[in-house]
Amino acid sequence: MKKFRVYVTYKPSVFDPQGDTITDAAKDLGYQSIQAIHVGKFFDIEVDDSKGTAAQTVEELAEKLLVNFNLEVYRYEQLGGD
Amino acid sequence: MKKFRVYVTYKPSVFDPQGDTITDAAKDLGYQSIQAIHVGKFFDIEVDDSKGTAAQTVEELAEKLLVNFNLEVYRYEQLGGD
Amino acid sequence: MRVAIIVFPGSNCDSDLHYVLENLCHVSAKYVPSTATNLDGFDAVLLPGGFSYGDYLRCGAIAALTPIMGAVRQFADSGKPVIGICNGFQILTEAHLLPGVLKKNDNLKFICRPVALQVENNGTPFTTKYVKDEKIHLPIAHSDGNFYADPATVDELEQNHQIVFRYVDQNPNGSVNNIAGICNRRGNVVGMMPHPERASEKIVGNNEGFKVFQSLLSLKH
Amino acid sequence: MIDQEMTPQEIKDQKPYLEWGLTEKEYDYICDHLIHRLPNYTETGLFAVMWSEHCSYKKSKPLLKLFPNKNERVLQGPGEGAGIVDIGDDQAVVFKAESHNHPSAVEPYEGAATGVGGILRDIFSMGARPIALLDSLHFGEINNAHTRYLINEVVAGIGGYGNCMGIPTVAGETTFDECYEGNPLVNAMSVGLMNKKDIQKGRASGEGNLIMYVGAKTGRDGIHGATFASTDFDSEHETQRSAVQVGDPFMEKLLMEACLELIQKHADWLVGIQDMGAAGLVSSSCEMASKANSGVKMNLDLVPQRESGMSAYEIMLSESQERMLLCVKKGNQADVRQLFEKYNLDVVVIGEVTSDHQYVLTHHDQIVTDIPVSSLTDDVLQEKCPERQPERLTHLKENSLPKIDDPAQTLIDLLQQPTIASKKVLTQTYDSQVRASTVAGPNATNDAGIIRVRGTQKGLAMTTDGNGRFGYLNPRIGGQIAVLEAAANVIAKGAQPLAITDCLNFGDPNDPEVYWELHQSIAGMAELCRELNTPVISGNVSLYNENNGQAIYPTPMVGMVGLISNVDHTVSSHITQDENLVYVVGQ
Ligand SMILES: Nc1ncnc2c1ncn2[C@@H]1O[C@H](COP(=O)(O)OP(=O)(O)O)[C@@H](O)[C@H]1O
Repeated sequence: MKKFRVYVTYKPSVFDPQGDTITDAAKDLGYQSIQAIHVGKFFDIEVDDSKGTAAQTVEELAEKLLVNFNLEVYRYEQLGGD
Repeated sequence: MKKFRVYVTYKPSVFDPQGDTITDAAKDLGYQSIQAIHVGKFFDIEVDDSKGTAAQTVEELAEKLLVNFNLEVYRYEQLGGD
Repeated sequence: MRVAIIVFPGSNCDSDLHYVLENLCHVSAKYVPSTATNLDGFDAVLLPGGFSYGDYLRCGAIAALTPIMGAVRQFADSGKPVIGICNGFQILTEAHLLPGVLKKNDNLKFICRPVALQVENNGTPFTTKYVKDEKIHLPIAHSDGNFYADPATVDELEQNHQIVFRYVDQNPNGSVNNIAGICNRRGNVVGMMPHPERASEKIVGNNEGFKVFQSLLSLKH
Repeated sequence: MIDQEMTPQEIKDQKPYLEWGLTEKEYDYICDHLIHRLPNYTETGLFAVMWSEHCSYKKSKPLLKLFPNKNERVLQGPGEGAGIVDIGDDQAVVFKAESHNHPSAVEPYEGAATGVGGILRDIFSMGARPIALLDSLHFGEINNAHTRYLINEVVAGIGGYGNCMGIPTVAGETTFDECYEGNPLVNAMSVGLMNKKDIQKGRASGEGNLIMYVGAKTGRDGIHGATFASTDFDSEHETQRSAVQVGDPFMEKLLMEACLELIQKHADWLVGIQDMGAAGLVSSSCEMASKANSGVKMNLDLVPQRESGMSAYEIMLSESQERMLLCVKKGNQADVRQLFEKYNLDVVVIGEVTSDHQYVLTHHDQIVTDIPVSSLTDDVLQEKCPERQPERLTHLKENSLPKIDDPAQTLIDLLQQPTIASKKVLTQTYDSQVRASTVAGPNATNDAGIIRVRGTQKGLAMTTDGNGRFGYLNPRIGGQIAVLEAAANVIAKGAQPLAITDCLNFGDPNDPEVYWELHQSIAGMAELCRELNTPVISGNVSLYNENNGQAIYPTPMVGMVGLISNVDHTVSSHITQDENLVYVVGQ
């Protein structure tokens, strides 16, 4: 079994109102030192690797399902595993 | 300026319909080797650190705004900065 | 005319479309589950609104990968009419049958209210009964209706008259160039965020959407 | 949470049941008169939850008897998932309201969302398709950041669940008053439409028939949620809470379609069906057995579980959402399994109906419960609650009409009150038009929502109304006014009032003043219901609405449905033209 984490973020060119809203909320709370907040999501994926193709599976899954390339980019890394 | 990343995930005991549905979808796509997918979010936060309290600000912000302790837990780390 | 209404797990406007077609248009409408793999014998395909797969990943993303979408692609390639409404539009973009993507509304909330639209292209199979530039009102009900595509794609859409409906007076969700509905290059695949099936009878307050279905009915076979 | 279960003797000595809401007197009564031995850990837990006010209505039941609940149209009164009223043409309307006040105070999004999920299951478990949702929300004053957070999350939760299910939210009310700060009232109502022939009941009868579990897996969500809702709500409980219930509207949509397909197309396979709501598996299974006067035996190892190592106690008390319990005719289990599997839902036989009136559970090959069904449902010790008129009412001035010097300014001040101002920012986040049958939705010009009944000329008008301030000033008249206001709203839409449902939101009933308020309010509501021939066909009681010892105003919420014979003839409530004439009718 291997564990991967896929990080998905908006492309820098795409406006993300969520990050801005949270930044504003932080300032409203009095945290003036906060300059910017950006939001992303990640997927922790546990994959059986008995065929040795786990990383490839994760990539395929990311590209077919987890990421919309109109908006988003992704990056992944392997976490600890056995 | 310092940069932090706050990772927020569901507590393990909390039902995560989103993760379950995505896991099922991956299996339906033919990726039988996928055992589980969990979804999390992260916040990249840029903080002015001229007072040296950036890490504390991030913690406070996480606890007040970014994390719902009924359901979620968080962890944070410092990313590169200047 | 035989119309297919695709039912994805979580679709919830399927029965509204069925009602409009069978009871108001008097044509045969059949529910086709997303597990089916062919659309033989149908003259038009409708992808309804709703929350397919709970909208749990991105709206329409999981539905776009269901078996039926292969058949929808073939059907569209053969030039026959396909329309996706609301979640159906999201599914068509996720399946790359239409360009772009529907982002979260810029106020980050679900919005249910009537909006003013202009019919920009009355040449699609779903808009021939409208006059070009006609101003109509239709309800919207979505949290992800904010159309986005990169600037080059948007230019192309504009140049090829692929904008079918545009918000006028006020843009409810932040969509680029006030886009409310688009079609593919060939014009036979249409996606729109507003709900014409909820505005097809006076009794529910508005029938300005009924022409979408009347346009489809007037097609020759 | 529970690694080592206490022995029956340890339970007797250490009295953990007190913390679960069972009194010493009740415990002794159970030992001496009902089971004639000491209950084990699991059994004690089952008693605690089934004997809680939330499940047993032991305190409110004597008062609820004051309500009329029958007339020529009522097909099903209180006692099932929801009440049913005949509307002619072999059709019936089904409705009920439910409170989710305490869960929403703790976790407003999920609390409100799962409240909607629960009320929808009550409707479709009767065999009806839900056609509308309504809500009644009462918050603290809006000038407080935590209140604003609660409002945003509660409203998002209601919309999040209802929108995804494809059920329009067509009416409701939202008020703000200091007394609800920290203890918001979140009441949801649903209305369903059905063919009379499809009426289902929650019963498990016929020896050898099978108990089937369908829907989401069981987790440790909301353990003791039912007793939690029944004890005073203070900040201490907030940290004790084990796991919040999380709603999955997508699963519920599948569950609804599957259950309706089963009921409408294969009723002959089915004996009974019931939602697993408060106190989950225990309350649904023992109520189904009790109503059919039968016994039931279940093997808990067969219950689909989301977490490992759950104890029998946890499995039985879990309040995981989106689950239903079916009683299926022996021989049809494979058919039922196939139907639910088509919708990708878990479906398993977990037990069967027996004839010995016992409630028997096995877990890990051991019998963990063996008690009479009736001891959980029917033998609950009734309590006589003392009551007393509150001090404040004895000193109330007869005529306390405010003096108005500048009517124009007063009007402007009134219009600025959040309770009176437009609720558009909230109601626009609800899908009010899905199902394409909404004739009147949430809109300042609509006193009630209207859904047309496709295929007929008919329409159904519906509203929720409650006003804690009236209840505070005079609970009896407050109760009358709640019914009257609902009726006026429905009538203003051209509808004949049919019947009501209610949520009785009150403070701690052990306080004699609160109990008096409850009694008076119910009496007032009952009087008006008799007057208007609108029986109470379903409802819900939410007590212990207090925050740090201070009770909320007595806030009975009335949900009313009226029948419009020709929906083309409804009128709007606003003035449509210059020079329209304004009349005042009545006194
Ligand atoms: N929480 C709510 N959910 C749904 N509809 C609501 C809610 N609050 C108010 N409404 C609707 O908004 C409209 C205006 O409500 P309100 O301002 O309370 O007016 P009224 O005093 O006439 O009932 C009504 O149609 C009502 O049904």
